[in-house]
Amino acid sequence: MSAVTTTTGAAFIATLRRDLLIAYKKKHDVVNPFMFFLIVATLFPIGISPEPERLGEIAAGVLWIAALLAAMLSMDSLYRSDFEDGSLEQLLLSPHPLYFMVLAKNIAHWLVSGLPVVLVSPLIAYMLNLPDEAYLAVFLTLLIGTPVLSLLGSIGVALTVGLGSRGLILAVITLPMSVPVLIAGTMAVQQTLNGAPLLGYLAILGALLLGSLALAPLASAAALRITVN
Amino acid sequence: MSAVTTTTGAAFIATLRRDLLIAYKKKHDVVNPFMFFLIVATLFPIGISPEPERLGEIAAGVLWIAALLAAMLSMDSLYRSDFEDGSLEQLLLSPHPLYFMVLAKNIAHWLVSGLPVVLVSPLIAYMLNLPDEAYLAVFLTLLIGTPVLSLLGSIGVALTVGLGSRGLILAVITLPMSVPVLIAGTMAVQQTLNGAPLLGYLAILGALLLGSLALAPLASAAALRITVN
Amino acid sequence: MFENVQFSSLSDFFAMGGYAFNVWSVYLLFVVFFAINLAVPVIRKKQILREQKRRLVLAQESRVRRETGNDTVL
Amino acid sequence: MSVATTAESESLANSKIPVLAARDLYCERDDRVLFQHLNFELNAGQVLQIQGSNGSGKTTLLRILCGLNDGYQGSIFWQGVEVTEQAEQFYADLLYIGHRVGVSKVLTPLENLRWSSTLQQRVDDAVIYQALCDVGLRGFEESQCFTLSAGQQQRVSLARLLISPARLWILDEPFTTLDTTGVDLLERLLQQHADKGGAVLVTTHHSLQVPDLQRLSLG
Amino acid sequence: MSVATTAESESLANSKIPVLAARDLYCERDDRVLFQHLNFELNAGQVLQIQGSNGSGKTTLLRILCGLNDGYQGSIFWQGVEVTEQAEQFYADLLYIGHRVGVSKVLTPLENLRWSSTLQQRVDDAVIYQALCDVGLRGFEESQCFTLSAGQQQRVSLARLLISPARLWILDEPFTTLDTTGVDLLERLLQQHADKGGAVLVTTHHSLQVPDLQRLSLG
Amino acid sequence: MWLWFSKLGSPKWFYELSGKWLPWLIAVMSLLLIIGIVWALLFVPPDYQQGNTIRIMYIHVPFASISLAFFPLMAVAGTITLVWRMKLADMVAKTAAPLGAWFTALALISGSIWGSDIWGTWWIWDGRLTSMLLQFFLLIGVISLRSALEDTEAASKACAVLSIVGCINVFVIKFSVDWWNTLHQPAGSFSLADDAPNPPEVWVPLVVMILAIYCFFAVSLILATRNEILVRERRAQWVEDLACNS
Ligand code: HEM
Ligand SMILES: Nc1ncnc2c1ncn2[C@@H]1O[C@H](COP(=O)(O)OP(=O)(O)OP(=O)(O)O)[C@@H](O)[C@H]1O
Ligand SMILES: Nc1ncnc2c1ncn2[C@@H]1O[C@H](COP(=O)(O)OP(=O)(O)OP(=O)(O)O)[C@@H](O)[C@H]1O
Ligand SMILES: [Mg+2]
Ligand SMILES: [Mg+2]
Repeated sequence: MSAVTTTTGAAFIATLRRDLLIAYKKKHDVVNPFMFFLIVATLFPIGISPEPERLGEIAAGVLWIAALLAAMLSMDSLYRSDFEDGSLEQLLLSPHPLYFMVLAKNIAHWLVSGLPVVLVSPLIAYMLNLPDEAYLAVFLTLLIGTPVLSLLGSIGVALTVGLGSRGLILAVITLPMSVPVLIAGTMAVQQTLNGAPLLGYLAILGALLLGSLALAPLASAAALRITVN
Repeated sequence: MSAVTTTTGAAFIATLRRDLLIAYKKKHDVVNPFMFFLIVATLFPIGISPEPERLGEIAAGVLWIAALLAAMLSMDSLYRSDFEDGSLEQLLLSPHPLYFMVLAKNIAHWLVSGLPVVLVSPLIAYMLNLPDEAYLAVFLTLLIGTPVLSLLGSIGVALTVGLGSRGLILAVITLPMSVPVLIAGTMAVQQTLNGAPLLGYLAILGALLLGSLALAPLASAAALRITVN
Repeated sequence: MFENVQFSSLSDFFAMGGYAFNVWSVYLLFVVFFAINLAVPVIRKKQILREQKRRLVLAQESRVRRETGNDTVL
Repeated sequence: MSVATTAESESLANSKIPVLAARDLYCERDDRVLFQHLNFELNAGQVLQIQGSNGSGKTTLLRILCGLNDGYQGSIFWQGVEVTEQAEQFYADLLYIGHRVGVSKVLTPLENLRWSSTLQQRVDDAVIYQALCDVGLRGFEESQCFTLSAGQQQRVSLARLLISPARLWILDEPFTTLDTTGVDLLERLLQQHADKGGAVLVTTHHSLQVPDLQRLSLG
Repeated sequence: MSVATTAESESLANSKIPVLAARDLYCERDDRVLFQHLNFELNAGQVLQIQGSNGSGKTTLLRILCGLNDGYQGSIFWQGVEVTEQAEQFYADLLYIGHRVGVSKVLTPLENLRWSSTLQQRVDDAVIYQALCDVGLRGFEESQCFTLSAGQQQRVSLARLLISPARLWILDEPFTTLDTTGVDLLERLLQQHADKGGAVLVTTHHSLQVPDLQRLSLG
Repeated sequence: MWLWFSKLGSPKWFYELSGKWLPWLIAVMSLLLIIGIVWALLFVPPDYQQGNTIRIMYIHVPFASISLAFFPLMAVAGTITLVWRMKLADMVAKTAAPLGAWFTALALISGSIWGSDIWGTWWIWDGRLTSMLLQFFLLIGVISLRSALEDTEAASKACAVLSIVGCINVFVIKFSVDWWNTLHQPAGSFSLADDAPNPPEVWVPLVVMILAIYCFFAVSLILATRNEILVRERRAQWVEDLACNS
């Protein structure tokens, strides 16, 4: 009677599938991040100015800020229900490295809540009258930048997982952390508008992505071990 | 052995005090909304433009949007812990009209999370280089407007109280509803900058406040009866 | 009646006075939406009834099994 | 599936009218009928235990009786009058403790009880201290409830039984997580309440040691 | 406060080395010492019940043993070696069910068990169906868990006992909300597991009907 | 009594009645649609400013005007659900929300295709457009709430409350947004009363199309509601019989 455990790969896939399955059952988890993104973007013409020229000036920043907020807020659902029903404890007690389990959950989460935001961004960009030259820059920087936001957010969530209502505290912890991503993203767009090549900025964002892929799940895993305590 | 119940007034006060006490113990519930407000306001100089003139143009809108988001997000904590520990059921089973109990909770919540945002707004206004003439308008419109946001948000929270992670769905439900408040607020600021009298707009906001004071707790109460089911 | 037709030829009609893309895309969108909106409920109804039938058959089978006592309940 | 109880309590004048009565209750969830034609009467001085296997609908029934769940048909009478017609009196005389006990985790037991008593009838702090002591929480009066163990939190809610003026208690599995002294204590409380002319409706899988226990089986 | 068990199970070769052993555990919370100098050994084939009044530290002890809580001093040995040195093997052989049972509410029992089994050892759906049937959830395999009653959710977690390959079970109050047939079932499962050479650590306030039961009292 | 009525009587009655009426409704719809579309595409004279893009109006305006009916419809259905607990009303409300989102989306898309020529841009932040967009968001909110709440009973009542609140809000939003910024065609520029600027050969086909789209709306709603009835009443004897005989 000795336990033959599954490989870490199988557990990784099982966890990824499970989280995608849960998202599939709670469809609103998929729809809401990008609805939120749309709605927040709508607030700016209303709150600031509906004139196309003025909108165009702020469009890139608004897109990035809205994406940032959507990413932060969607994080809330990352470990919450698992914590509440005890699945998170089971994950901590599994014989596999927590790093991979956390990574699987992060990937599932970005696929479900980050990717739709990126995909819908050109539409909002049009509505906000973003200059034509900036489209590609906005889209690509968001594509590379939002996973970084998710990975960073995951640390914040892991740190606050036991708290009842953490929407705000999460934002307060992780928004400052994500400022570098925001800067890299909006600078890239600004500079491409001024004619600079996009690739350099994308490389910076890519480096941020690789770094956070390697390190953020470690930090999240450590944080989870502490907070589930 | 017949039950002599307390008056509704006493129950109202007790509920108000209880919620303030809880907020006092969970200090982060008080600090976070205005930290969030501060941080979001800071994102704009970073994401859009740090130049004072351009900031000044968008400052009023940014302040209002940040306040709106802070109000929405802080709502998350309104009934959550009460639902989870069963206090909400006890409130539903009290012999007093739910309208007043809900009102007490809303007032406590605004005092704790809305008022600090209003009070700190002149500071952010300064940082965003808001034109001097607009200070009073921004402050007063926020003072009358944020309670409306809280009352509207309360309906959204009451509708989603059983959900694990509801930050986003809450925003999706309530942000569109709060657009009129945003419009009244930012129009008021804009028009005072153009020299129009502030009072007319304040009257509109005041009417919105009275209307929502009378009706929103009714809707929240009805929603709570449904979702606690 | 046909003298009121606004187009002199078929290709004129398709060209829509230079607005072909706009006009035809709206009408195409409408037709697609129209067709989907009628087709989907009809297909869905068939599907619902099929599932319902399958469920009834299954329920019947399990009732039979329980009555014949082949059920293992610990 | 129905029980008509006849035992009567002498301590009350109006004991002829049952405190709580249900007529022909029907409830289904997810298309499974949980109960139908359910009738029962609960008189002053009685303890009624609702029995049934897991998933038989005990919790659902209690929540229906309290008015927390309205997915049912049939009528519920409080002292002979339909509950919906006199909700205020009914709630002034009802004490419900469900799976979620209604104890705020950040507040202390003292603060929790202060608030919940004010909803029905305000009592002095001294009474609350005494009640907490009686349920074995002496020394924990001022600790925040999240630092208490599962059983201790349950005990905070039991203290409400000691200070509430309510005549009708509706308790959903109040024995879970209680240790043996806790179980004895609660049984004694139920007994005393019945002796004073109160009425108790309780679900539990544990075999209750209360004299004159009435039983109602579901499912 | 300490118990040294001597009974041995014959079914295993390595039964001389205790499956789980604790040496000189010490834990305090909020400046109250919950336990000190706590020693015990759990051999293959044994069921050890942890007893103690509410708040005596049972849950805390179990979480410490599992590695979910590290606010303690002392050492814990798994088959003679410190747990921290061979976490992976330990976790491959551990099954913990706490107050929160680890059953996702949106998933169905089937989906829940599929995932939790894959974390240790994947099993066929047929096995899962059989396990669910055995714990009395036939017909609920494909209902989302939030529609199940408290006891039924508990039963989903019990089904894990049937499909997990783990030798050490650590169960925190697994009897709460179970009805009498559920209690019988669980007792039988504990018994069978011990007979097969497994080891069980369980807290409960209920008096366990398991032969050869070892007891450890806290507080 | 009401409860009994709503539980047993209503859905079946509606299912049978609508089954009888549907063919007629579909016939009327098809007739109106064929007349309307042929008329709009072939016979309407091009506008002196807009040219042939005027033909887009015959799709846009009916969709835009019917989109505004959804929230009042859902609010009425919601009130009935809350007050009389009529299951049927909730089924209508449930199917109306996604349908409303689609109709609104089509109004938005057809409008913006129209606008791409007339205004030279696909989107502007005009009052009408913005309020339409916000109404779309509110509808998504209702749909989202329904999918989020797992319990059908609770979901239907919660959505009823949200629809009633939302209905009030749609008016407040519409008012405030129009007040904020309006460029779009003023309401009533094609109204029947004020026919001076528009000759009948322009507005008569519009009326035909509006009626046709209303019929289309009714047909879609009824079809979807019938399916919803089949799903929710699947344990009822008559549905089982229907399934067995299918
Ligand atoms: C995305 C873009 C658009 C949206 C969301 C939109 C929305 C609406 C709405 C809500 C109505 C009200 C229907 C009613 O009250 O019965 C309407 C009507 C109308 N729209 Fe648009 N519209 C858009 C673009 C346009 C454009 C580009 C034009 C043409 C210049 C246009 C022309 C009209 C006309 C003529 C009416 C009928 C007005 C009346 O008789 O009341 N719309 N549209
Ligand atoms: N988060 C915490 N912070 C501080 N003290 C705590 C915390 N959790 C538990 N305690 C204290 O630890 C003690 C033991 O708690 P524990 O939950 O282990 O008890 P238990 O034996 O499981 O009791 P029960 O039978 O009620 O479940 C309690 O007295 C409690 O006050
Ligand atoms: N939200 C829900 N949606 C659908 N069905 C539900 C829901 N909650 C409970 N049920 C069903 O109602 C039945 C009764 O549940 P209830 O919680 O009343 O049982 P119980 O008798 O209290 O059981 P236990 O002893 O396990 O607490 C269960 O079979 C369950 O499947
Ligand atoms: Mg129960
Ligand atoms: Mg415990």
